[in-house]
Amino acid sequence: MLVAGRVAGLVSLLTIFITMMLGIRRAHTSLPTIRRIAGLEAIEEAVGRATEMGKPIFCTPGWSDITTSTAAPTFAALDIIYYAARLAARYDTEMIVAIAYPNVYPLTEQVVRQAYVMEGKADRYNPGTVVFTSPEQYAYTAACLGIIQREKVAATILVGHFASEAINFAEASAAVNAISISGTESTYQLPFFTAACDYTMIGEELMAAGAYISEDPMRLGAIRGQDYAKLLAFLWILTGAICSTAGFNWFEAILNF
Amino acid sequence: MSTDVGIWVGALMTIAVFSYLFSENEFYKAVEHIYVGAAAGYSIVLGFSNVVTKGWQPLVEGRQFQVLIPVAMGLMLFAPYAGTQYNWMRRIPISFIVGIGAGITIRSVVIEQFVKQLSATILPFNSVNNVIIVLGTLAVLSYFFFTFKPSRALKTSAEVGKWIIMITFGASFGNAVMGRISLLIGRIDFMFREWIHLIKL
Amino acid sequence: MDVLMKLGDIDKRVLYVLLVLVLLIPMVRPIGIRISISHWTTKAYEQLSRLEPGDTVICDFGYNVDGAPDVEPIAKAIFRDLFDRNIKIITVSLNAQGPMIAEKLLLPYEESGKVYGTDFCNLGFMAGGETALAAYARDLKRTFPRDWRGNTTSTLPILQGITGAPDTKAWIFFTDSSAEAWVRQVGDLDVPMIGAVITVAAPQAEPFVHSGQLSGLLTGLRSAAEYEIVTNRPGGAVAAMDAQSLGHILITIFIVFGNISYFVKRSKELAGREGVQ
Amino acid sequence: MKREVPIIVTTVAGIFMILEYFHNIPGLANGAKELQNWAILVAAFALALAAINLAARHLRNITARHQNAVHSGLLLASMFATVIAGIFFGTDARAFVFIFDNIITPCGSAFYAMACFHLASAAYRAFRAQSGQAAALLITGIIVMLGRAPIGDLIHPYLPKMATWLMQVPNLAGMRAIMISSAIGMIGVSLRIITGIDRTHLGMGQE
Repeated sequence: MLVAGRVAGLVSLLTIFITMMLGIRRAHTSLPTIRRIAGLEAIEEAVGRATEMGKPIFCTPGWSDITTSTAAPTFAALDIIYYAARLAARYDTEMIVAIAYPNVYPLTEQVVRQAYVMEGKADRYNPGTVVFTSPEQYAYTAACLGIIQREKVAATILVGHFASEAINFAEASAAVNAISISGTESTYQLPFFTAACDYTMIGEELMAAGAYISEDPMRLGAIRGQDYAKLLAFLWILTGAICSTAGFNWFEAILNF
Repeated sequence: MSTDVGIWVGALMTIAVFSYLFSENEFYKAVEHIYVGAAAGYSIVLGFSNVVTKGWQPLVEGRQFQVLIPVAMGLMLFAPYAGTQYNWMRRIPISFIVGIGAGITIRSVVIEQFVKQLSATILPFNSVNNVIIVLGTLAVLSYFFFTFKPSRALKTSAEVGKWIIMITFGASFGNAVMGRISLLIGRIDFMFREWIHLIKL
Repeated sequence: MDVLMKLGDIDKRVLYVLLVLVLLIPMVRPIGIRISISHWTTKAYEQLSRLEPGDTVICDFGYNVDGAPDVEPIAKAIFRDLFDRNIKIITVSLNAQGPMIAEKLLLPYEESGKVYGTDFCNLGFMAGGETALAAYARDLKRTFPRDWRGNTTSTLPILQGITGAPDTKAWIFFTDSSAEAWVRQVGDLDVPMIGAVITVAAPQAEPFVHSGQLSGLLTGLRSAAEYEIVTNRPGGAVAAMDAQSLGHILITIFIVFGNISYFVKRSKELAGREGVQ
Repeated sequence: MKREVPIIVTTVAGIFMILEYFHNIPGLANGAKELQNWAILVAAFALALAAINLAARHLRNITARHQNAVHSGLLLASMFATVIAGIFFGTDARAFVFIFDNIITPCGSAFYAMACFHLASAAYRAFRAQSGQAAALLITGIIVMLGRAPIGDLIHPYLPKMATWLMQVPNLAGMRAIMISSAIGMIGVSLRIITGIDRTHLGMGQE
């Protein structure tokens, strides 16, 4: 009944599901510790600097909708923005969050408002904090560049999915001498972020950072579960390569089922 | 110089956009808004024609009444415009697109981007390149372990992984320069060949 | 030393103007630097040269006008090659701008005698992204009940006997983003797949070439130039290669300038600090 | 009800697509095609949604006499001109083709080409060999950049070979590991959405 050639895929899918559920279950009794992520630690420094300078911080959860395959980095970005918003609320620092897609707007507003509530400063929340720009790439880019330049922001937090606008944002941040913290899963933008920003979270690091901040057992547990799956893949490749050197191709053959 | 009105419009628009490199100005802002409007209008036109060919025609000409379900879901997307109390209606079509999209994506991600990649990495250690590919992949993979206790072996492996990631990014950077220059060549070709006929070859 | 430090302080607008000049001059007066053929292009060309007259291929137009200068030259070179060899082309698009782009590239061939519906057709655009891709790869006519010009697709002669991708001889996609979606949705269907991607996406597509999921990979203007050469029809992409070379040299020089100034400044700062101690 | 229905829809749709792919049950394949076509139709509606949101926002700018009202007016005018040309006169009408060829094409490619200038200035300003790893990025970048341009052969015949090797060996290893790792991540998120554990896409948070 199963389609030939896809059995290994189905088994892998189930394995990843089981490891993830194991991770989540374990997280309800003990939360996993996530290794240090430099970009995340820098956020406090960035907000602190903005407070000293009396200038705002700029955040954007990237150029992506939540109904596509790039939804995951957007959600991770929202967690990071929540964290930055709590710090901003705590230190009474102004914050501007630019949004590209209509679906992301209400979520972000909810997240930022919640951050102010959690800091006991609900009355300080300014409804103009979260700005909707446009899902059109260049309109979104132009709007963000405009905010960075006009407000002379002290820090930029560029997290989520980005396309060619990444380099423009990194350049604009440098032009106003802002501390820039970036993070994306988009492999072609990462070289620019890595070179042009002060701190960069690479690929899955962004998701792990998001989970870490959320302190949500489900997400943290899922990160641990995914680590189990990665470990299995790691061991499979290693053992497979050793066996294949010795002339046994079982590990490769099983994957073709 | 070209005598074609269209080319002139295109050339002036290009100049307006590039003028942003020197400073933001009214000419740039005007062109940006015209462009965004036209691009959005364009997507409405194409969306409309899809709705006609996949919704209206099957329904009216083909009498396929099951099409009413997705049409109803499509209309629910606009429910919030009737009042915020209808916001929840939008969740149904969104959850449908997300469900189908997630299903279609992961069922093939697991095969094409997981199983087949594992299989292609299982290489015998019989050449320097193979050794680098296998061990390099493993080192980078270990960089993405987040919750394991940082033993010495893991730290070393992750550090090697970081180096390989940097080389990978270097390759991406080289290609990015190349691609971006091609894009600029395209614009220069338009301006100096089609507009002012300086490039003759 | 001051001169070396100043190398890092050149105004970026000077850089912009230089960049335009460096690209423009070789386009006006070409140098003619020889272009070697990479193994990527050779592999893709070998795959396409196996096609026989009368075979049908699908060309998916997954790029927008903004990425066109890098990707379109490949599409042009491949169209010229395939139409000359009487291979039939079906164009499809999941990008709203795709069908207009395809229509423009097809027009010259229609004017020179290729027949719409028999030698080629343009199925137009379908919303839904990857979902639409998965759907049309398995059933073209059901996903596209009408083509771009409003014909009912089931009546088009070129589509007779074709249900999905496996009924065609090759699947070529042109994209200004990554190859992943195509590999995901068409990868396990029985059809050779050639990816023509924007140069930036080349490194990311490398694992698919190594594993054989892609039968060929063409990347940007450089691959277009190589393809023009292997098919003996040098055109626009070949002409642009001199500019490409000089552009790379200019950027390299500026990176080197930036670094020299950085190291001179740093060594001065270090020396200064030692002096204070 | 308002909470459960969307979750059930996601779960049923997602699991159906997965089952269909891995099993050879004749009826399933046909059902999956139908569902995909439904999703395409809903997506076509959604395409207009973003544009309508945009129009609504700019309309508000005009009625509120916002400082950008003139720009908003331009945006709406060009949007309506395009819609009228495309819907009432057809996509092959001269006006529609003119807008595509002479507004959308030059602006789109000019905006994108602007990234080339930013890239050049970022390369000049930011690409510093500050550490060993930054140097690795920089040197690989330069080798690939020069090696892939025709001039690479003239500089040194070995340069293109090195560029190719860097692309095919270390880059392959790095990209493959990133791909495997992100595949696991993507599957994890999607499975959580399909099983209803994660509901953030519906704006409900998880429970």
